Amino acid sequence: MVTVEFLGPIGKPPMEVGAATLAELAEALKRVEGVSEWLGTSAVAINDRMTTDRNAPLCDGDKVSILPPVCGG
Amino acid sequence: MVTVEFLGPIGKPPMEVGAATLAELAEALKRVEGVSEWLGTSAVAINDRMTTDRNAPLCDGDKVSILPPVCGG
Amino acid sequence: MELYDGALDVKAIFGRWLDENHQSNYGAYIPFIGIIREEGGIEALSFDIYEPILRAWFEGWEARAVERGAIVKFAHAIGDVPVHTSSYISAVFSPQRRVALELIDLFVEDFKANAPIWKYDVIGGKRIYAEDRSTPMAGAGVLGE
Amino acid sequence: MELYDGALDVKAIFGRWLDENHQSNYGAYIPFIGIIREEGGIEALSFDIYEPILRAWFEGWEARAVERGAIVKFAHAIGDVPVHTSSYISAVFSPQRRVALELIDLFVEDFKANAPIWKYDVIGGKRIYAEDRSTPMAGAGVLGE
Repeated sequence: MVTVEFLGPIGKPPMEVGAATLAELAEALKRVEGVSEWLGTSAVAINDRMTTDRNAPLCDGDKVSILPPVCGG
Repeated sequence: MVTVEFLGPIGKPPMEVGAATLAELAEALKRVEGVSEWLGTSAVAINDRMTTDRNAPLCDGDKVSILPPVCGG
Repeated sequence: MELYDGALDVKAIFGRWLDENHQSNYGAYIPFIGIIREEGGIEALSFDIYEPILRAWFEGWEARAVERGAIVKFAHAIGDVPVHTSSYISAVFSPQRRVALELIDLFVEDFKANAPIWKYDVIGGKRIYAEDRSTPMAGAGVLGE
Repeated sequence: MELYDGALDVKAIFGRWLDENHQSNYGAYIPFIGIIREEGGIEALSFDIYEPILRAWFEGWEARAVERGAIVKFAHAIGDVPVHTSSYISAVFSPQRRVALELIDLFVEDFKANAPIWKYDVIGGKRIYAEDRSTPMAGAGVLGE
């Protein structure tokens, strides 16, 4: 199981999901209401490192963060 | 007669010169030691307005300023 | 990197950064001060920050600045920041004018685009995500399609 | 436009400009602070200024800034300015970040190139024209040849 955190305006509590890669996690999150619509514009970090690799493997206990569009300053 | 002021590092006191245009003034200043070497790199103002016109007319009482290379900041 | 609850004390931060580098022999110091504009009926803006990734982002910038002999600084607010007060200060110190002018521009623009910070309008006490002013981070959409 | 004898009081000037524009609804304030670097054995830099043409130059810039909804400010020292102190502060206030970042760069570079200010190294109490760092103003050479 990995823990998925939804940052900023997504406003969802963390979820535990079983997934071996980011691609598998994407399949699972697509079906979650209030989350699916953010996937196309959100960036992703595994254990606080940004990644753009859909094939990145996930291990038990990993933390995946979903970062929606930003506007600092 | 016009009054010619030498600014910054030229370090000369003002001179009174008879000249009807900037071109005539240039002829006169070319022969002044400690001034001639600054002419090629200096900008010029007549009565505190910058000019790049060598044919600019000069009137009695005009003030011509010679501005050598700058470095503000 | 400095995070504060609510509006920044601009003069204190500006002055402290100046003092800290007093003997560092930098020739140029350029701060960028972001101030909340009164517009669209807002009483404040509000900010969420994800600190671990913000820190990593900033460390990348510190390394890039050092390569050019410069240093970068920033302070940002968390939570509500009333109009006419400051939510954000960035700064560059550099021996050279050109490096400082180039870095402050790149740094501020990349901050806007890639720092993990979320902005909300505060109107009538309600917090509304500033969706129209927000942009996907570099590499966004990995989980899309 | 503010001219001072000797080093600038950076914090006072920075803070005053901030306060003056507190209610002006500008979203970005970018000061550029020039600090005298210790190099080449100097104890200070020293400056001559020709005020009438400096004022005209600055009025041109004020007009250009207004066209973009912004304002420009500057303060400069006259005479000796010791190392590690400030001789020069410029600033831009603008509603928009991009305008402010673009203007501060153009303004500072044009100041360097065309403000009628002459710089001298002060070494052993002697004032030596900084010829190698000085550049002819736009339109220089009218009296040449």
